[in-house]
Amino acid sequence: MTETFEPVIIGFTCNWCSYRAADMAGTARMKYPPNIRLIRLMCSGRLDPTFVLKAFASGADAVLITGCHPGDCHYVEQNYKALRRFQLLKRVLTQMGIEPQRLKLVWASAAEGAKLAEAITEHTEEIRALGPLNWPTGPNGFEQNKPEEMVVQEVTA
Amino acid sequence: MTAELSFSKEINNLMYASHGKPIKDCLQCGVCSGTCPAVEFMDHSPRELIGMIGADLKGDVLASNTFWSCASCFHCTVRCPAGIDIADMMYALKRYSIWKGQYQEGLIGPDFSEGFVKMIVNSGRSFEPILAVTYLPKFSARDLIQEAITATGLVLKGQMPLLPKKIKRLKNFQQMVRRIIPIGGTS
Amino acid sequence: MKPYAYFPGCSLESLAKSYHLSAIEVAQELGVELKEIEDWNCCGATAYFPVDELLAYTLVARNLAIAEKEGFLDFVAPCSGCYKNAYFTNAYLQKDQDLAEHINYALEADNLHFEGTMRVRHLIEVFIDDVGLDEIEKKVSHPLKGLRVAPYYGCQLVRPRKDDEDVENPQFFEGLLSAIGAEPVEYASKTRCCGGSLIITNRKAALDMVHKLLKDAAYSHTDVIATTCPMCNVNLEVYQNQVNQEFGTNFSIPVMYFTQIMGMALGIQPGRLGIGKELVYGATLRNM
Amino acid sequence: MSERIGVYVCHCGTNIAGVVNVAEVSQWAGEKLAESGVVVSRDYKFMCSSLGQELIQKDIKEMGLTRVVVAACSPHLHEATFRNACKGAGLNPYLCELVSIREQDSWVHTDKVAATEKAKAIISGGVARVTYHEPLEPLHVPIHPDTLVVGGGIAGIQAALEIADAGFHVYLVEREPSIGGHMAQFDKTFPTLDCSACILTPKMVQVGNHPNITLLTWSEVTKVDGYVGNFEVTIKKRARFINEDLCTGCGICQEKCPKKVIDDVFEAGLDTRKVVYTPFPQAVPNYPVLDAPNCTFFLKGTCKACEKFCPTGAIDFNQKDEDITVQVGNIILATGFDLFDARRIPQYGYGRLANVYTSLEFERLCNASGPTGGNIVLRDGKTAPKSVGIVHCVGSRDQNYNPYCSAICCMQSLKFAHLVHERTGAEVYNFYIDIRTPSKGYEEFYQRLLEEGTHFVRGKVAEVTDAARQSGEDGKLIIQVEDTLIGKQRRIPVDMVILSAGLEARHDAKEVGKLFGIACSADSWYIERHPKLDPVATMTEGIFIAGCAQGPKDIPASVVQGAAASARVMGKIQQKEVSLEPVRATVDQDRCSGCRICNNLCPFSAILFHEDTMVSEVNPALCQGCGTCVAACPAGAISGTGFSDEQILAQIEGLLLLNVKHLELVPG
Repeated sequence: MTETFEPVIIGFTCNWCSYRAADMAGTARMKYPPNIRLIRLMCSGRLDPTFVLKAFASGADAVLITGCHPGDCHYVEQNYKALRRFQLLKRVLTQMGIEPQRLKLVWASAAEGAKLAEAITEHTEEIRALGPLNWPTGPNGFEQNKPEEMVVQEVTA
Repeated sequence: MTAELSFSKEINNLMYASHGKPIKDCLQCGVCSGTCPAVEFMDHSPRELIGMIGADLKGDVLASNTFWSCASCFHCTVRCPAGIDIADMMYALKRYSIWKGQYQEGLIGPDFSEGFVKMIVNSGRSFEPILAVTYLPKFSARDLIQEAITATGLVLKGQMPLLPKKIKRLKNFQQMVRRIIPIGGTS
Repeated sequence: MKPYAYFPGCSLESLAKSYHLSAIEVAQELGVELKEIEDWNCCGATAYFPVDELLAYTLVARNLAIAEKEGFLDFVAPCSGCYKNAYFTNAYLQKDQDLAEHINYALEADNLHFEGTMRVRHLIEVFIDDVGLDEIEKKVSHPLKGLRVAPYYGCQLVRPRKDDEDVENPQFFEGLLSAIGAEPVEYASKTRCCGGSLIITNRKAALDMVHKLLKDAAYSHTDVIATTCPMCNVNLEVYQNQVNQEFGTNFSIPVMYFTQIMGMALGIQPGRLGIGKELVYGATLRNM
Repeated sequence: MSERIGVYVCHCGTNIAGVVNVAEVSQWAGEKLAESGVVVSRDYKFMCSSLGQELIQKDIKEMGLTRVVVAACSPHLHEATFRNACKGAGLNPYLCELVSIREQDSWVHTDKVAATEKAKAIISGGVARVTYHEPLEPLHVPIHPDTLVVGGGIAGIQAALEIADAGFHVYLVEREPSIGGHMAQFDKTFPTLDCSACILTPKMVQVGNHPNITLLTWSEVTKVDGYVGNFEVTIKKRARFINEDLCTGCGICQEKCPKKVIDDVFEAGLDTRKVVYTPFPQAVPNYPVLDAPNCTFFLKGTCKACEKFCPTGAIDFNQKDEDITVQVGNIILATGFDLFDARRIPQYGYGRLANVYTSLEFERLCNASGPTGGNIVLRDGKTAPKSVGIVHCVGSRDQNYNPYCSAICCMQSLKFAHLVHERTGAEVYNFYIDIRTPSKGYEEFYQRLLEEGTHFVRGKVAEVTDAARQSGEDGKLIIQVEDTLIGKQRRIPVDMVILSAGLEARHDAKEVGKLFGIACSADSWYIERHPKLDPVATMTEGIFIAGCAQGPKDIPASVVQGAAASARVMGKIQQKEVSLEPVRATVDQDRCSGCRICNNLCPFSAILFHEDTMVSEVNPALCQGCGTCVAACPAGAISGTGFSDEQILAQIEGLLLLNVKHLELVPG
């Protein structure tokens, strides 16, 4: 099934830059794979690490975090906080036995529809190659059927 | 993934560790040419050469003496407003033309470089007199005499030793070199 | 001060003996301990990258790895070419893990491993930054009063740009010269290229570059040109006669390594600085 | 599920329906999402049309919908439309969610099946999310009618005058002793070549005399509290050592002051000024400033010549800095630019080679009221240049310095070329990469220069040197350049070189930005709310930007922005109150542990900590709703209205609903 494997990717966008970039990509009729499903936040700083873990827990194969370029945040500097959380998350995912490259961070300003489209295409291809997210099981992994627990564990950790 | 890589792409890829911007960012402003101390001796100015690469004029580029006239002084690199590492691009072109064995007739540069490499591979050190053998044949008679005069001058002044040095762990060293060459792909 | 890993480079064993001698002497005088690393190899110079980039990196990495193995912190090269190659190879390998992997695979053949712990320095940096101009000034016994010295930086000492250094109009060399009582010459082409290996591969071009350099130096009344690199020294000194023939000029500007000039100021006996081996010998110096 | 949700799928003509099987989607939503509370699902050609809206309103009324999900275009287009529609039908507008199946689906995908599936997922996400929406009311804040304008350059002057003329009060704060900004230093203005002072000084005088303008020069803003409509601003009025009530501006003190210092600001270092001085004759206000750090009395304790000769006893050596606090409703930042420091490009020789000038120096040099009375001469003060080289793009369009185009340099350089040509008859060479003249009358001016015989050399100058290599170069400045159009290396000897230095953001732009709570781009220019549709507003409500503070621009553009910003401000004042999107963070006092983690996260210092109750609270008017604190609160005590955890988590599940089912079907 890896041939026909189509990953599902959850994308978090910032209302002021990347969401508008997505709009722009649309208006310009740029093409990218339909695997991504976007969620609008007011700012990448709003991204609660729980959201990402939740996405994985509920069956997403990958997550794409997008925000304003460093220095361009509409809320002055909140995207830096997103950056820190992103790095933390990558570590957490590794500990959980999930390939960290399933989580990706991309800066895209409101004018960079093309860049966003590109990033989405790229990420989709990477994940296609990587295959579906299989919950690790066994002593140091987690049971496939109760991902919620893991979410709680990791967040408070 | 495309079967045929364009010439300009090939050169871009060759600038392996160059931390500069891609060649296509060139503004054609000419600051590189204006800066280059050897530009009068190039058949195409660095700016022109970059333009020619962009236009995929492979033949003309390889036939040019421009990159063999580059002294690697990096003055263009530090001044380029587009942040292109032009000196490194010249290296890339030298490598490319050596690999393809395509370069202007009568140039000393290629033989010199290869001679230099062979020598180091053999001894681990570079040594002028031996090196000379690789390039002197291409010198004009006049230059040869000049070279002789200078050389004897140096020897008399005790600046030129008469015996080459070799490094001690030459075996390992050559082993080491052999491990790289397949990756680099030199002849 | 901790001892420094000293990498003479090939030229200092042949063409640039006097640089080697004077460097050691001056370092000793200033209490800088230079320990030559064991069984080093050629750095690849500028002629190597044209053939195989990876191989060029490997050559340099081997020397760095040796120095690391011997437990040094600073890797010091007196030759600007060696310095530039070492500095950037070190930087690239530190940044690029894959590259480092390739290289380390090769280094295994000599039981070496590149870690990237070295700090690559040029000899002149060590004197200026670690010893310090004040210290040097204190040690000067024969200040070179009235000697107009043209500081010649050349290329590889300052270029390509590291961090935010001034690659067009640096000042540290001038500072050093003033510290030893000499008079630094302001001239147009102190960071202009001397032609480097073009002296072999493109003689015409190189001679033209040397000519322009000498012309600028002469134009600003230079007694002696101070160099930080064997290649520059050879081009400017040894080929001065050819320039004169080529362009009908009659330059006779002495060219010396900055260490030789420092040595004189520190009162080291000229013979021990390799002085007297120059092909061009200026009147001013003879009378010193 | 108690909510009654209506789903409305828009065809948008063929924009959506061309790729997404709209009918299938809406039917699927009606059936498969019934368990999530969907009671009706319809598709329609144009949902945004009045008929489409009535369709929704009818269902709300007749079927008692409590939530509405519209699947159409981007919320940035029609969110307001559909929210109002719901409002019209008596449903709280914030209970309506618009999800984009056009920009994010039909327009970017070609595979119809996949696109249709994605549309379903997007809608199911919207449905899941909307369930957790809560009725909200926009926040209303009263607007104080006064305005603060920071910066007395042409942009600030324009803004201040527009507002003042409309009958509202303005505080105009300027750092220098006089208003006028850079424009006051110029001689002529392109492309019309009318005299800068002649068109600027009348405006300056108007500002000085305007009953609605409080002019505070030699002053700086030190503190900004409050929020849109209700800012409290502290202004530091630096001691002038002049009693402004007594001073008549007669200028005797200036005349009698025995000490001269280099004037680095107004004369760009080309001339001197007294220690007691007005920067230029037409200065507004016209009373002088005493530059204490250079004053002999302050340094040595003697002199006081100014005091002796002042006819009105206006000199006051005991004057101290004072802090003034003002209340304003809106703020316009017109803080202008700094000139790129040409010393940063040593190879151009500025500061090393005497006859290399910066653009600003040249402006003074050819200014009738400048140090040479408008005579274009070399540094020796007498020799007129026979040839002049003008270098474009100095510090601009260059990765080593500033990557952006400074916008004004081309026209400025052409102006210089014209003035040199006109006044000295010298040969003029322009060295350019590209000539950019994209504005009314600009290209015509370029034409005129070509006709005047100015030489144009296309090539970025490599270096300027005094080292002569060929005959005819002795004693000249040689410009080394490749003439890229003929592919030749040229060394052009000239007597004078003018560096058309680029514009940079003020050195302290970042700090000032922080002070007012607005963001800077990587180049430190202030970021506008929208580059096209909202160019003078910022992300902080009530704070506007105008002129070069927002980016390099010429005088006409600065004036336009000054006027535009004032129009936006007057609009706000007229509204008497602003209504703010209720996207805000709120702290659940009972759950807050008082850890204060959130306190430092907020860039708008909207979170205050109650020492007494040991809990944090968010000031709804200061909060901009970014939600960073919400995400950071370890106790989960902060919730973000409109973007609550419940809503986002639900949307994630909704989006993946299809997928989860799919996983169940496919084994492994």
